[in-house]
Amino acid sequence: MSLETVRVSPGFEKFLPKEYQDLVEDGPFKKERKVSELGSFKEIVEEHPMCAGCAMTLFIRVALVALPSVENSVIIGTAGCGRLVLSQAAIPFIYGNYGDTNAVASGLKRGLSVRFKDQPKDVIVMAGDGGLADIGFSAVMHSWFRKEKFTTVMLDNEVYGNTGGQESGMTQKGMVLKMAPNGKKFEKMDMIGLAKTAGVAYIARIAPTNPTRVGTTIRKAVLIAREVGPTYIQAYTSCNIEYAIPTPKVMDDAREVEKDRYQFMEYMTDEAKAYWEKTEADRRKLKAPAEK
Amino acid sequence: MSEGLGEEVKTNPQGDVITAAPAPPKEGAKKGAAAQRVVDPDYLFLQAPREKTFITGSEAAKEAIRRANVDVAISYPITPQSETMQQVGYLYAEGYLKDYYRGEEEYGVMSAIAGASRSGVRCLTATAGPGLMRGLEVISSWPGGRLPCVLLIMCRVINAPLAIQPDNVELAYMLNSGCILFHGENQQDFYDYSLAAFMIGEKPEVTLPVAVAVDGFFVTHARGWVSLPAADIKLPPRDCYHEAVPMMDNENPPIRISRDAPIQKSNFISYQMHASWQQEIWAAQERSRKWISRWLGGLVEVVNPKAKIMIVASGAAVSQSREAVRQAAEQGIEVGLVKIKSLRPFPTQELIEATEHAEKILVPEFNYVGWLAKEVKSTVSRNERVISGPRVFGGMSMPTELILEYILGTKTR
Amino acid sequence: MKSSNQPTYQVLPGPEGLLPPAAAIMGIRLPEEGEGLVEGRIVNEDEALEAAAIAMLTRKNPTLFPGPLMLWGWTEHTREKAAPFFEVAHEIPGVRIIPMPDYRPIYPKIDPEAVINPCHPNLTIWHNKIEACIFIGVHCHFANITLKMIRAGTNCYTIALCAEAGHEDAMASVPQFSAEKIVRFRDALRRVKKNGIKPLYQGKGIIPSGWAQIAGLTGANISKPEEEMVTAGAQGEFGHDLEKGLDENEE
Amino acid sequence: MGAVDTGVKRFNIRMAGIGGQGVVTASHILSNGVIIGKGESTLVPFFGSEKRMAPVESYVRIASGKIYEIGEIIYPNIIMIFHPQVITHGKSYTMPFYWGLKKNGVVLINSDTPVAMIPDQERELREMNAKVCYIPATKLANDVAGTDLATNMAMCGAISGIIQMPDLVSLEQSVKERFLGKGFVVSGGTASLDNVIEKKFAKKAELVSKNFAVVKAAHDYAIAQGWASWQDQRIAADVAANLSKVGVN
Repeated sequence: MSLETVRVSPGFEKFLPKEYQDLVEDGPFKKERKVSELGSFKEIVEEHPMCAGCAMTLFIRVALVALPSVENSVIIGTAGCGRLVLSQAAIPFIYGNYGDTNAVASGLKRGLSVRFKDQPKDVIVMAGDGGLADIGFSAVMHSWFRKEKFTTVMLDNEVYGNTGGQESGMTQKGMVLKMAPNGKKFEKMDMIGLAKTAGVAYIARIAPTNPTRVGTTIRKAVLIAREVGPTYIQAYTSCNIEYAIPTPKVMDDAREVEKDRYQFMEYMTDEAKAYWEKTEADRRKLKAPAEK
Repeated sequence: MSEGLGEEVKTNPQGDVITAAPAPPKEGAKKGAAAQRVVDPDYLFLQAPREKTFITGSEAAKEAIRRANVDVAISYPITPQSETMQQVGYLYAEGYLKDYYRGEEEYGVMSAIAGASRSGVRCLTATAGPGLMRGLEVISSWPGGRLPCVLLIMCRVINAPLAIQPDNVELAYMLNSGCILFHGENQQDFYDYSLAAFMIGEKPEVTLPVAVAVDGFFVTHARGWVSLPAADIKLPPRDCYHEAVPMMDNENPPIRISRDAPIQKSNFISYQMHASWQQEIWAAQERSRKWISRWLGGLVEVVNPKAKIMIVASGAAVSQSREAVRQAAEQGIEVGLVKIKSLRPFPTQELIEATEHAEKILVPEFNYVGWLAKEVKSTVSRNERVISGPRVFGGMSMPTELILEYILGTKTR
Repeated sequence: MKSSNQPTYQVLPGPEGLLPPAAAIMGIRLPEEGEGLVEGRIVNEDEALEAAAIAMLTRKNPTLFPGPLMLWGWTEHTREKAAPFFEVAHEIPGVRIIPMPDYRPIYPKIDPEAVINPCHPNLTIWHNKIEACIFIGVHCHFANITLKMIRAGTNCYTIALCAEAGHEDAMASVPQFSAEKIVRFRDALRRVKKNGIKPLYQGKGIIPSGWAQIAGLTGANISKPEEEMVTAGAQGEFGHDLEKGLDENEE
Repeated sequence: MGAVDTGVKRFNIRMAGIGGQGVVTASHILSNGVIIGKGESTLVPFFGSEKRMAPVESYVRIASGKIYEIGEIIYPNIIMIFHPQVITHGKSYTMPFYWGLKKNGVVLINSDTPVAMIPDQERELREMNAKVCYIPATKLANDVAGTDLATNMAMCGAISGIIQMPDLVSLEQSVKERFLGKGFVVSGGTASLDNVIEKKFAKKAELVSKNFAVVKAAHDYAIAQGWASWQDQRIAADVAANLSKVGVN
C-alpha cells in the first residue's frame, strides 16, 4: 500500500522536477538497496545544509539506506544538526519540541499499531546527545521502561553543536567547552548502562568507520524493535567544527576514538537473541533455494 | 504531579464521591463496546433520545468518551483530574478504547498525544493546573502541528503555595495557545462539549486541538443532572485523510513530509511562512464557529436579554450568576446573563450584540487576574460599563450574595 | 453568527502588503457544497467556476500548481482526477504546470521554474510573473499559508479547487472538488470562451517550465512562449528584494 | 435562551462533625432523599483529608426548584453539628461554629443537653435570631439501633422533621439505596466502616430497618418538639433578612 505514495499519477511524470523523477525511478523504493551500493542510486536524502565532511551526515546517509522498509518508516528528531539532513529525506520526519522525541515516538508507534494491524510500521528516533541524554532524558528512559517498540539512535557528537558548542551530559569529563569554562566536571553519562538497566532489547555502540557494519546494526535494531522491544544505538558522530577536527581527518578521528573508547559493542536480551537467530535462520532458508 | 497523602489517610481527600477501588471489568462489558454502532454526529448530539442521570463531572466525561470512538488515551494523575482518566482506563479495559497508558509526566504525555495524533488516530488526554503548566510547551505546539486531539482541563490552583483547589487562572495561558477552548459550566456541559470537541476539531477546515475546561471539584467531583443518549451509539471514527495536513504514517503523499517544517532559510519570506502559518491557526478557529453553533447551540447562551444589568461569565461562575439572577428577581431586579461557552474562538459579535443596551456589565470570575473581564473590556463598546468582578480565587467559593452586592452596587471591587 | 450580510472585506489580487490578515479573520466564510467563493463573496458554483475560468484565460502567465494529492497516484480517486486535469490544462492557452510535490523547506535554493514550495511560494510567482494560478491537490493547511503569502506579495489571482471545504484566502474557490467538478471546470472554460471571452494567448498546449520540462523530457505540444509573456508584469508590482537575516540554523 | 426559576424553597445546609461520624454519608443520604422526593439537591463534601476524629464538613443544598450555584456554602441558613466537641473543643473549620449563618436560621446540635457556650456566642446567636435545637442523636442511635454509628441517621431524621424535606418515605428509600446499593460510590474508609456496622447487624435488611428506625425516631422527636413550625415563621423573615443584608428594602 505505502509504495502507492511514490507512484506518480498518470501524465504527471514529465512535470516532476528531476530529483523526484530519479527518486521514483532509481530510489530505494522499487528495489532494496544495500549500503555497498551507496553512490550508485538515488538516495532519499536530498541536498542538505550540513557542514562539509561531517561524520554525522555520513552516518545518517548510511542509516537511511539500511532501513529494512523505508516505505514503512517514520523518523522523529529534535533540534540539533541531524534534523537538517533528516528533514530533507524522502521519509516522513517529525520535528517536534525540545527533548520530546521518545514521548512522541511512543504515541506515534502505538497509534500506527492501532491503525495498521498487519503492516509493521518502523518508528526511528534520531537525535543528538543533548536531545536524548539531557533534555529528553525522562522521555527516553520511560519509553525504555515501558518497552515501547521503536528504535532510538543517538547521534553522539558529545557537544551541543547546533547552538554553538556547549557541554552536554555526553561530553567527556574535563573537556573545555562553552558553559564548561573550566572543563566538564563529571563523567560522560553511561546511557548504555542505563539502557541495560531499563531492559532495552538490543543495544549497540558504534563509530561510523565501517559503513556496512553501521547498516547491519541499524537493520538489526529496527527489526528487533519491530518484534521484541526498544532498541538503542549510540553512534559516535564527531563534530568537526566544535572539536576543530580538520575535514580530511574526520574519519581518522573516528578511528582513533573508536580504538580508544568507542569500540563496537553489541548487547541483546535473551528474547532479542532468540528472535534474531530465528530471523537469520529463516532468511538463510529463504535464500538457499535461490543459490542452488 | 499528585500530592503525597499521609499514611494515616484512608480516604481520598475529596470525600467519598471518589471511587477508591477499581471496578473490575464486568463480564459482558466487552459486548457493550462491541455492540456500539456508529451514528451521525448530528444524531448523537442533537436528535438521539436522552435520559437524565445524576452523576459527577468525571462520570459525565467518561460517558462522553464512551461514545466518542477514541482510539488512544494517555493519562497522568493529578488531582482533581485523575478520577476522569481512571474512568477512561476502565473504558479501555472494557474495550471502548484501543490503547491506553499512564505516561511519565505531562510533558511526555502531551508529546505522546502529539505523536499519536500524527499517526491518524483519535486521541485524548486530560490534566489540571500544574500539569497543564508542565505540558504547555507541547500544548502550544499542537495547533501549529494541526493536531485535532482533545484535552480536558479540570482547573486548579497553579500558584504557590501548592493547593488542589479550583481556580481557573490557567485558562489565561490557554487563551493564547491557539487551541480551541471551551469552558463548561456544569456536568452536562462537560459531557456535551467533550463529545462535540472531537468532531469540531477534526473538521478538515478546522483541524485543531480542542481543550474542554471545567472548574475542578465544583464540576468534576460534584454530582449534577446530565441527559445522556443511549450507550450503544458512538461517533464515526476519525477520518484522518480528510484533514488539513498529511498523516505521518507513510501511507499518504507526499513522501517527503516535514510537516512541522523548521524555518531553514534566512530571509523575510520564510519567516512570513511562519507568520502565515500562525494566521492560519486563528483562521481555522474562525471556521470552527459554524460547527460550535450547530452542535453546541452557539458560542453563548443569553438569559434575560433585555435586562439593564448584564452578567458575562464562563464556567462555574455562570452557575453562581444564575442563582444571583434568581435572587435579584426575587427582589424585583431584572438581571441578564451571557454565558460564554467558547473562549476560543471568542464570541466577539455575540457579546457586543447581547450587551449593547446594558448599563452595567459584571464579570464574575474564579481567578485573581480577571482574564475574562479583560476579554470583555476589549470587546464591548463604552467599556467603562464593565465592572471586573466579583472575583474569588485560591479555591474559594463564590457566594451568590457577593454577586448580588455587585448587582446592587453596594460593592464594586 | 449568521453571516447573511456579506462582509465588507474583499479578497483581491495583491500585493496587499507585508502581512495581510487571513480572510477568515475578516469575516469571510467558507462556501457550502454547490457554492463557491469569488473575492470573498459566496456565489453559486457555476459563477465561481466561470470567474476562475476568465482569470485563467485573460491574465498573464496562467499556471496550474498541482499538489501532492494530485501528483501522486496513491488512490484510485487521485488517479481518476489526472485525465480531467490535463483536459483543463489544454483549454487554457499558454498555461504552465508547476508542481508542488511536497512541503519540506527545499534546500539550498529552489528552481522556481520547476517547482513551487509553500515555504516561499512567491519565488515561483515572481520569477515566472504568474498573474493567475490554480492550486489543486494541496493539503488545506499548506494551501492556506501559501495563498496568504501570495496575496501579500504578488498581483497573482489565486484559485483554489479544494477537495474539502474550500479556501477563503483564494480569489476564487470551489469546495468538494471531485473529478466530476474538474470536468465541470473544463466546461466552464469552454463556455466562457464561447460566450466571447478572448484568451490572452493563442494556440493550444502547455508552456514548458523548469529545466526538466525544457530539457525535452516533455512530450507536450510546445508552443513558443510569446515575447509578451517573458516581459509580462510591471516590475514595480513585484514585492520585495530578498534580505539577509539571522543565522539560518540557530535554534 | 435559558430561564431562571424564582420563588423556590431553598435550604443551604452546612454539616460539621468529626471524622468517622458519617457526616459525608449523611449529606449523601439527605441529598439523595430530596432527589427521590422530586426535589433538587446538590452536595459538596469538604475537600480535605478525613482523618478519624478530625473535623469534617459537608454542604448540602436543598430546593423545591432548580439549583444553579456550586461550591461550598459560605452563608448557610441551616447548620448541623454532629458532635458537641465541634463547639466545645473547637473541632471545626469554621470558628465560631455558626460563622456565616444567615439571620433567622437554624442550628441543630447533637447533644443531650444544651452546650455551654461563652456568653458572646449566645448573644450573637440571639442577635441573629437563630433557632437552636438540641437533639440527643447519639443517645437515640444507641437506644434504637444499639450503636452510636447510627448518629448520622438521627441527624438526617431530625433535620427532615425541621425543614420537611425530604419526606420520610423518600428518606427511607435513600437509606435503602445507601446500604443495598444503586451504584452508590463509597470511599475506602467508608467501606471499612460499613463492615463494622455489618458485623453488628446480622442481615443487610435488618441494617436498613434499624437505621431507618433511628431516622424515624429522630424525625418524630423533632416533630414532638414543634420545631417544624419554624418554617412558617421564618421564610418571610429570611427573605427580608437577605434584603437588609444587601442594603435595600
